[in-house]
Amino acid sequence: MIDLLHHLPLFLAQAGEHGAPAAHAAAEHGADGAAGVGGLLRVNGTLPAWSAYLPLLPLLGCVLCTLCAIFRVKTRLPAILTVALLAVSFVIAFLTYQHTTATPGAQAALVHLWDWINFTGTVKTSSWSAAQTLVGNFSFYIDPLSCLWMLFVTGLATLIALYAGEYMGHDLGAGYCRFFMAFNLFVFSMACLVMGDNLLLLFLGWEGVGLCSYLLIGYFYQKPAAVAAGKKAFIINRIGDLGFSMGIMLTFVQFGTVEYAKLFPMIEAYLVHAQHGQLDQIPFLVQLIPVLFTIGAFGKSAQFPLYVWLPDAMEGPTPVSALIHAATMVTAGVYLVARFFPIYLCSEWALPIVAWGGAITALLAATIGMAQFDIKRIMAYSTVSQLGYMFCGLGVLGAAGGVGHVFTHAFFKALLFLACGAVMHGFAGQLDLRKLSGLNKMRGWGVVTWTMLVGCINLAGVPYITAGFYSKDTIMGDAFANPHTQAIGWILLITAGLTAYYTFRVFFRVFVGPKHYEPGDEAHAPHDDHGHDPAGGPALRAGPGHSEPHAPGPESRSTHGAHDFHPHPPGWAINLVLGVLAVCAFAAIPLVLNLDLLSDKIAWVGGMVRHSTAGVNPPHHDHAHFLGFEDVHGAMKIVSGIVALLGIGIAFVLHYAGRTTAATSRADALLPRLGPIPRLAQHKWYVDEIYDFLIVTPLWWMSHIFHLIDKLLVDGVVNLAGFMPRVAGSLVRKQQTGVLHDYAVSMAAGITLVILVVILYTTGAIGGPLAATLGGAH
Amino acid sequence: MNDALLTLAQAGFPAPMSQATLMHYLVVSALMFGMGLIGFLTRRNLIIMFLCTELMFQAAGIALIAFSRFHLNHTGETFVIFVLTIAAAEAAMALALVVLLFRRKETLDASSWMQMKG
Amino acid sequence: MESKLTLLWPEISLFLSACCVMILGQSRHKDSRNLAPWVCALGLVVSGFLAWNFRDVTTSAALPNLPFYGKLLVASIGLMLLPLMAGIADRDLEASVARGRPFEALRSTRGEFYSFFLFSLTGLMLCASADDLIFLFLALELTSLPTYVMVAISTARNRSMEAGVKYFFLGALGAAIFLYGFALIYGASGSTHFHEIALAFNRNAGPHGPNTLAMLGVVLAVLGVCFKIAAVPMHYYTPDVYQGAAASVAGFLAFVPKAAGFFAIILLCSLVGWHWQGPVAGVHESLPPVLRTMLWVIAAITMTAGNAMAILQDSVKRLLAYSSIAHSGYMLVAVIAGPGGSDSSFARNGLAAVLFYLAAYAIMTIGAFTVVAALEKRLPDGSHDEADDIDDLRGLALTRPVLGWTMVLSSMGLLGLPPLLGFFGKVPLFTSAIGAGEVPLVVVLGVNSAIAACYYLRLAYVCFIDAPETLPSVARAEPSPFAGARQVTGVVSMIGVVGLAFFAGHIADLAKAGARYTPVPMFAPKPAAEAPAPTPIAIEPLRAQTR
Amino acid sequence: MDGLISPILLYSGCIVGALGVCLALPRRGLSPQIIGALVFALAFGILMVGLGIKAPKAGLPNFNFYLFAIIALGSSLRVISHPRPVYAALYFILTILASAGMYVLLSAEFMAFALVIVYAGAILITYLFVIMLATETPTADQVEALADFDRYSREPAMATVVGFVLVAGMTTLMATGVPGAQPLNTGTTTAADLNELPRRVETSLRSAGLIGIDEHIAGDEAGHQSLDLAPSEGPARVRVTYGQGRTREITADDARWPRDLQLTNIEGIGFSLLRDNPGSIEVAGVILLMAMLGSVVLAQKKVELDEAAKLAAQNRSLASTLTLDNSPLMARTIPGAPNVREADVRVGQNPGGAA
Repeated sequence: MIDLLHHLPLFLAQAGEHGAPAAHAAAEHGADGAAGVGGLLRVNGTLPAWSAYLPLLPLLGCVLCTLCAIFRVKTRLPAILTVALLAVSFVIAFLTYQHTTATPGAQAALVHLWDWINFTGTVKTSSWSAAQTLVGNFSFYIDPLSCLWMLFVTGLATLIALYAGEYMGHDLGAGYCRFFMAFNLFVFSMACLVMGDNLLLLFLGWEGVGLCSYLLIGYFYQKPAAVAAGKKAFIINRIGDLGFSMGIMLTFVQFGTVEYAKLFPMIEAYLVHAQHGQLDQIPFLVQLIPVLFTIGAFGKSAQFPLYVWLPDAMEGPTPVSALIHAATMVTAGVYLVARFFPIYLCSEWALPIVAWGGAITALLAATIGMAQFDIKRIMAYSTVSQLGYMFCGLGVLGAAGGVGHVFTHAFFKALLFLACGAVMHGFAGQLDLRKLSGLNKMRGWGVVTWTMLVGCINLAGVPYITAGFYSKDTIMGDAFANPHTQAIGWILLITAGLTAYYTFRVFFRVFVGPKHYEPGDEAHAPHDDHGHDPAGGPALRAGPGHSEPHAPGPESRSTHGAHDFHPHPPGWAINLVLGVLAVCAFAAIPLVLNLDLLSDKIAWVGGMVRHSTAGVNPPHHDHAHFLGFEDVHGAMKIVSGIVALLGIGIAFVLHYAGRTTAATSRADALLPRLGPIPRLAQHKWYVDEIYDFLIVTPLWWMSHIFHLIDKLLVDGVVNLAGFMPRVAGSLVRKQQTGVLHDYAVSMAAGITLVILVVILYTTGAIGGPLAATLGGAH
Repeated sequence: MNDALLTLAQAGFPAPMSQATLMHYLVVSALMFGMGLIGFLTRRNLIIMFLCTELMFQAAGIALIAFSRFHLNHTGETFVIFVLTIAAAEAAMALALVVLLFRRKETLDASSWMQMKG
Repeated sequence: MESKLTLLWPEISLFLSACCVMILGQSRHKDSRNLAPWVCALGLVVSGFLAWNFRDVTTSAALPNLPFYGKLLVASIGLMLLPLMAGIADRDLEASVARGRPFEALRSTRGEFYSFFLFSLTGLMLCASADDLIFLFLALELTSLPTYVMVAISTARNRSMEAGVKYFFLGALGAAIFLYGFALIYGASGSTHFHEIALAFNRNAGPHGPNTLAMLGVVLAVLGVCFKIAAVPMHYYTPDVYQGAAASVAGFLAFVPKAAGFFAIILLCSLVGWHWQGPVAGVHESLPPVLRTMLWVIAAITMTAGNAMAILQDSVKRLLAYSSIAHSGYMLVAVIAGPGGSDSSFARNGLAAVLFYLAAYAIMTIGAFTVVAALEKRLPDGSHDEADDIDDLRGLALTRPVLGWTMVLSSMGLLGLPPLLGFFGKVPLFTSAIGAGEVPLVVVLGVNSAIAACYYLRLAYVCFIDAPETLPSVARAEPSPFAGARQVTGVVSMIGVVGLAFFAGHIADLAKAGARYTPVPMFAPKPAAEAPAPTPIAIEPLRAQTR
Repeated sequence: MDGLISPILLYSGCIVGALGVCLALPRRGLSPQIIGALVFALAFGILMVGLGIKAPKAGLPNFNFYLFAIIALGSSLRVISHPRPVYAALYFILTILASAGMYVLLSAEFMAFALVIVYAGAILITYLFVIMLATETPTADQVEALADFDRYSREPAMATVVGFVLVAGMTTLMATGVPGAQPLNTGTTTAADLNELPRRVETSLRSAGLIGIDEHIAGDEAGHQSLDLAPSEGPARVRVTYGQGRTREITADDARWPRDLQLTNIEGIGFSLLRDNPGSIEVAGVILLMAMLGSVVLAQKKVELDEAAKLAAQNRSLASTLTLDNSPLMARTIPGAPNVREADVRVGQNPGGAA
């Protein structure tokens, strides 16, 4: 660290120089090649010194939290440090954004921190020989897209760290430090991922966020479910990462570089073909790269068929769910697609895969979400579903819509999760919507209820007053505008209705209606993970007898639970964070009002996308009509609004009107008539089980067979190989007698032998042949 | 090869009548070096062992002086001054160590220190 | 002279602080005595700063920037080693003074211990800045003489004295051998100055490099210096000395003499090789065949013997000693590879690889020794001794996470596992050797890296096994009274092993700068190159004076 | 190999020498040390004859060299073969003296005296002190009272073989290398050193009568080289000034030019030491300081007796009480106590022997 800070000015001084040649090359390339692209890949900006601190502050936070852990800090110091550092990095992100957009024409800047990987070698094969340079520096590529991402990542991370400071208050000490350590490391990794100027740094961040996610999901490592969930997330992410890393290797093989500044100009050359519809002129391998990237993106962003880890990841602490699994990490896949949008355009299959994968995921997750009872889990499925929307947006060539939805979704989903977390926090881990009702009637829960409502209307896409409406609407409009993707549009439209239904199902059942609650399991086990330290929150200290030592039986708990348990409403930090997020959710509306890339009055987010690599002009396609309307987007606004309201209405009828208890509703009467569907949906369409049967079981058998082979054959060889050094060692060991004179004699004899060899060499006795045997240059 | 070059003509003391060449001195030096080495390997008394390393240092000294004469510069002689310094320093420390060891085991036998092996 | 003095400022700083520490250690006030380590630290920081500040000051040798890198390395690793020296050698003294016994200056050793530490580091820095055989000889001696004392007094046990006597006597033997080598180098070239030696050797080079007198000198010198780096055949002392010395001192030995030895070997090789002219085939960019073959064989045997023996060890310190031998072999590979041409990248530059690996190896191996230094166990007779057995590490990662993870990360780093520092150190060793065409040697290196996994994984693995209840309670390892300070080194090592991997590129830049190689011109333009026919007049100056 | 010594003579000399040293080393049983010494002398003779055959016949052999060489090698053989440490140290002094003689032959007078003073006078005396301190010197007729480790050398045959193979190898390489070695002819540069000693030159010239009592070598102002004793061309010249700024030049062509106007050995060493190696002097000073500290620390270190030594000391004190009684039961050697000699068994011996 000291090393780095010492040299920072030096590095930053180099930043401009580094940028310059690349910009030159890119400009040259743009001149003779892609006229239609408009030189969006130019690297011509320079950035002031402080912008480099943006990722380094979280890293510093990580170090400081580690130090806290070493010095056994038992206060909220890690949280305070984290919030402060992240807030500063948010400010830096904002200033960087301003600086980036201040100079007209400057779209991207390189900030070179230090050399990281630099392998230069000549690759020789029988037919060709070329100098290959694998350069992966610790440099940042800052353009509006990465600015956008970093703005909401650091902003949300600050808020969520503030929230977590209170939320994790029961676990002060080593766990607290560990949590914030991983939290900071996560933000740092995310910064590397988003801002890295080459695929290797991106991959470092990619793996880093995966690692932090694994650490944070498994935060309650005493809980088997948490450990299993962490493992699941890790393994499924590995599958995606395999694809991604193969994509990186293929990129290097194909283009000879992994640096954006060199890579994009080369892609641009292919892009010309793509924009003229001559996809057959693009090499097969180039077309394969985005497909491999997509595998990685699907793994990280939990898309079908790799989505199964995300709902299980809800085992982690809620702030983690909010930060990692709702707002930031899962959007890494979307970022990857958006960042490499040009190369996606060069592929025949990549974008359809993205679009259809997204659509299927959106529908599937929405149906599963409808049948769940655990509110956090519902939110998880809604995340999967909304991520599907984003991929669809990119897949149907509406990059601005996809990115815009990332932006709006970040706020309202974080809001929803944090609200759910507040409920969980207050009701001792209770998340079953059948056991909670009428929160708005309880003291201290007003902020949570209202902010939850804000989140719900955004997720449901209530027309005109919510940001979620605009961004989702753009995606659907883009889907319908293209004649080839109208089927996707229909799927998304149906999904929008389902989304509105399950969102408000949660709201109507939990937050309004008759007042009723049962505490979760942790009320009776105060030392459990979500249980409250008796000296924890003020509300707990006020409420006597909540931690009844002798747990009554399950039946008596369900009936009398409410009498000896007092929920404690959230404190100022949680309320503040929820409030701020709610305001943000509304404040985002003007930023995503118009996401048409070709329009002049494009909103802020759209403008950011337009000036980034995702803003390339897609190949021209026919304009389709939607239900006979020429203005597809205009029509969509009305139709999707109606669909959303319809969904809310159904939810109102089934889950609010006439409900008298928390557990029952009109929907229960409806369920048996639907046959096996609700049961299947509740069991997540048995996807996990299918995976078990199709993949895990055969693998298990195969591994056993291989294990047998391994034991018999490979181990034999390995043991033999391990045995030989042992034999050699025990032979040499006899020399090590421990007697000074023996050592001296051996040394002298060794020297004598060497001198003899030298004599033989100089007299030519062994010069040629031995030298030839030993190889080497003369 | 110029024979005169190899002859270290002994000037002045005594009269120049020498046929001792550089190689003569080197042979003496090498023999003394070998003698020191052999002594180091065979003698078990710690003090004598160290004397033997001094003998090897002295062999290097003779070679250095002979080379100094051969090249007609004084660098070799200067080197010998430093060799003497180092020999003195090493001897001081070695003898202190020997005293310490002797106090511990009451013997100067190097072979009595063979606890660690393998 | 002035530039030379500027070059020596870091050493002067260290020397001054050594003197201060020596005096402070004799003080009868406890506070003054406790000031000693801080003065040490100050001296190291100042010398590191000075080294950085005067980084443009170069020597006239073939490796003009070696002093800069060497001193920076020494100062930083010295700072890392300093906490390890805490409380060494005389813990009873402070205790008995605290109980009321009057302080006897003559019985104290801690202050002196710190000053030996600094003296040795001074010598190491001088090795890096040597441009003259005499200077190099003195620097090597200054490096190693204090270590003899440090080993002998590091614990009050017999094994320390045994280690001391073995180390000192064999060290003196090694010193005599390289001194003889130096004498012959002087004899073959007529100068002790590196630049002039290289010029003279280039003038007289035959088809196999310089003439046999010079080659004998270089071979003897390198063999003698091989004692410092613990390479075959001069490696026999290593395990006994490492085991006998306190673990802190063993950690010190794993870095300081080794670094000194490698600086010296690189300097000696630069006298005759890497860029030398044979009349037959023009300019070669390698070592002369004799030296190359010798180092080749030494490197191959060193790694193999070190690894093969390490597998059989149960004492952690012995194991690390053998691993230290093996690592010397690895580094010799890169010495053979040499600087790899004038415009070589870091991956081709073997000298840069050695310099980089020295830093990486020091950080990793000191971490491992820290763990042993910070643990102790009760012996049946009631005294305490270092927990040196590999079984004493059982479950360390679970019971003492800092120490346990230090051991795990260090051993993984020494193994060269990819994300860690050791990997970044090892890659250039391979690439430079491949670049120099030493493919068979690289195969040996690869095989040995694989063999090394056997014992490094064992070291790491044992930290995760639960300590079984069957172990007798007296043998359970506990933190020593100085574990706190020593853990600092462990943490530094961990941060280094993990964190410096990110800065590997930057360290590589430094190493590459330090390894800048400026070969002497072939056929010097000096008139002396003509080697005028000697005349009796030439002998005149010496003849005249004795008349 | 070609040129300096024939390989046959070299190797046979080495073999004979090895045989001699091997015989001379102290060993159990028959120890024909005198024969060994003679054989070794023969070997040295062979080597010298081998060298002499090919050496230029410039005159008679340099007897001084052979004398000193024989003394040096003979006494060094005695250093490694004499069972008593004191004698070994004394023989080492003899080696040093003979080496000093060779230094004088090689025109290194200063170093010869330094060697005698520093080595023989200081270092070896220290050795003798320590030997006295650490061992009880037996009297001349008590050779068998010496400890085993002094009386018998360890594996003499093997060590000798290793040592002489090494010697043979080294001399082979030297013999092939020396003809190719070119002397770095720096005679002119040593003369140039005199340029820095104008007063010395002045004195020399004045005693030769070249310059008068009131004449001085001209000052070195305005870049004017007034003193050039090693010019690139022409004879050496000196510009002297007399009276008011008048100068004249004296050159080496002058018949009265002193023939011994050369740098003496001590002056040359002074230049080499102080001008060429100032850093080394400082480092040597540091080393000496460190060595002093080191020996102080080592020597004052509190030690406890080793277990075996404790046992030996116990037995000894027990034995001393027994000896007082003149008991016939007293065994000459005490079981479990290695290296305990009768000579050690004394009345009132402090069992610890150390603090």
